[in-house]
Amino acid sequence: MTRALALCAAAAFIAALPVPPAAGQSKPPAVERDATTEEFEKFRAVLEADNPAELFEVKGEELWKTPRGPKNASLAACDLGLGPGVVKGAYVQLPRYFADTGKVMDAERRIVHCMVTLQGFDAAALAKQPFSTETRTPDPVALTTFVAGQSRGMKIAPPQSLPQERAAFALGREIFFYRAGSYDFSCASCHGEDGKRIRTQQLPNLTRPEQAIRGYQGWPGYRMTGGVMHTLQWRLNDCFRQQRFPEPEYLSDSLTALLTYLAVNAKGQVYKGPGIKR
Amino acid sequence: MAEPMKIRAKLEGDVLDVRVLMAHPMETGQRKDGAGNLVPLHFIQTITAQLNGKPVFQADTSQAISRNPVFGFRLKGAKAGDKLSITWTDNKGDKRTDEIVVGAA
Amino acid sequence: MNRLALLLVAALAPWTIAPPAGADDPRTEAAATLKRDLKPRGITTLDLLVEDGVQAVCNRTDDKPPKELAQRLEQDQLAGIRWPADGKLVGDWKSGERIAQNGRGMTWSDPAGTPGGGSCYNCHRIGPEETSFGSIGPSLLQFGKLRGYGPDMQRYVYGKIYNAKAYNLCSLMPRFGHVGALTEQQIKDLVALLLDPASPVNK
Amino acid sequence: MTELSRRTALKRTGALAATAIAAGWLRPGAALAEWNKGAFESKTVADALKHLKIATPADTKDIVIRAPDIAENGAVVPIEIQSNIPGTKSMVVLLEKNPFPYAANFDFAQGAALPFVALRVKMGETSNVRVVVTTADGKFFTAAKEVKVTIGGCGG
Repeated sequence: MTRALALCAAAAFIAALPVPPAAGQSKPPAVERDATTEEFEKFRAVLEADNPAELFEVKGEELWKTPRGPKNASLAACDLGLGPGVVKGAYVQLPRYFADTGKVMDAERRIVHCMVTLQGFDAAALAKQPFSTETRTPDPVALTTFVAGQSRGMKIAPPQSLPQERAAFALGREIFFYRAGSYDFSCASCHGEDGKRIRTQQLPNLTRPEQAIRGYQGWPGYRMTGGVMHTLQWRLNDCFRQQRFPEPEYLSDSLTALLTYLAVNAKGQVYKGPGIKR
Repeated sequence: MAEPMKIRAKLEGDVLDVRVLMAHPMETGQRKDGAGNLVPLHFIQTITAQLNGKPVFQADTSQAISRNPVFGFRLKGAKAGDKLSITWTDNKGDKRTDEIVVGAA
Repeated sequence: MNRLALLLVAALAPWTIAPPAGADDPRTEAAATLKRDLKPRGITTLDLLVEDGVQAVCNRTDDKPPKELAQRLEQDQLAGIRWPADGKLVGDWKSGERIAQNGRGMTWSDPAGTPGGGSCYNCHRIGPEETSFGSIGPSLLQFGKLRGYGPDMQRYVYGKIYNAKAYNLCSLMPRFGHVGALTEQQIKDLVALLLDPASPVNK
Repeated sequence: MTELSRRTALKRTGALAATAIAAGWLRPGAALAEWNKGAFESKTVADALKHLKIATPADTKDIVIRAPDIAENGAVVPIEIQSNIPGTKSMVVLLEKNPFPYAANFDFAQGAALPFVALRVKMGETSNVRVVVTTADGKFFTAAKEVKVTIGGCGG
């Protein structure tokens, strides 16, 4: 009862407040350095130079070009936003709005859409076990890795010209800052400040371009734990788990919105993925 | 069926810097699967590299090598056009050989 | 009432009160989209997405609530702390160290009814031996040695772990006791980790 | 077919291996013996060295081990080893605190391969990475580098 009363008081009080400014707009402070982080970074170059993710790019390319599925078709006609069959440079210009589905779609979502419409795969079956295990790499994971690799060295440039694309960004930002659940966590609880760590793991401040790119190009990435390939869809899924939230549906609007927010924040940065992660 | 390796070789003078990525689970025999059962040992035991058919580098390995192994080594006296082949064999008798032709420096 | 006030009231039961007609507020939309896209799994349910009062206020003020409001709500949170009936606040620091190391609990992959850990090292430096510690929260090294071991400090530490929002409304720290993530005994053990003079934290 | 040629043949033909031996690329000896089961199944460094027939190696600064002071992930610890000892014929890598310390042996064909190797290993806990070099004239040298293995992420 006291809680409800206090809340009403709060409501009246807040009513008089101006709308707070969007977070992440202030000047960046110097990023705190520590010995552990520096040591990790010395060996990052070694790990990145020979990244087992390349094995999955090769596999994904083969899957892309091979006629498969009930319709025995390849993905040559798949439109990732730059026209049917254009893979080069498509990844850095996603997520984007697709008129044929009436939805903003991220890379993996679009690839699965192509697998369903062009090759005749069953969407529900693909969604059943979408993430890699030690013994199994789902096709969309390898395909997304291949598609991502075809944008290596290009600048992140997700379009924001259409209202649907701007709405996805706005929605993603809201979800990013939405605190709820048993631990009162939002995405920003871990990824809204500069120079923070969980244990020894550096947390990129995803509201800033130069750090958002670290998160965005890390996945698809080869995860050293387990030695498996994971995509951004998996990364967000496991973030929601750690956030003590219920599980997001694979390829859902919430995830596309978050990925749009992330991609737009990383805009202009050079994509160097697929990554290799702890 | 073993998946292809990815072999990269860069010539600097007559030294060939070789990097190879291999797709292999490198199971330690200690890991449990989803059902709680131990996954049996499964790992690469030997790797050999041949330059134009001559064995030049050889490795004996244990399950302590990371999953999807990455190795680097350097060959001397190599030149563009040389054939480099690498073969691995695992404890189950599976093997895989891949070959590349060394490009010009 | 303006938009914020409306939202705040709506936050009490966001899915039982229909949003105002024509409202395209992104926060309301965010809550509705999450409700549609997220599915219960394991011990996680959709009610977790319903903001409570503290979350609603912090969400709407970018974690910077006005002082008077924050104080009012902090008092409310403080009043909800259940103090140990036996009056003892300090348990076993060795057990506390294990709880501080343990990062499990309250996720969809955690079992129901099994107490998890405090995830303390994820964010804090605590014992001098553990070099893998996070930096989201302040260092707690030498906590008791620097701040004292007395009853007031014991009460503060117990209360802070039980409900961090009673002391700083929009703190990033979870409300471990309030949400049942840690038991009374576990919190006592964590108090000991910080406030037992014999704990390595204070060496 | 000898053990040696069987092993080097693998997917190649026996004839090729025979050529290789004739050309002097491979020399029969301990380093080229069959995959050393006894050494690989040894639970201590001392036992592994015994199986490898390596007698008390001398400490040296001429083996350069490049590995992280703290590993980002114990499942993938990158190591580079360079031997500056003339006549380096083979390198043994031991992860001292792993359940089975002997991780790998590398043989370098004299004159055809430089005594350098890059590898990635699994380390269960903080431990020395020890390298033992065997030279063509049968001498043993050793160096070690400690790698700390810590808990990395959320731990959940």
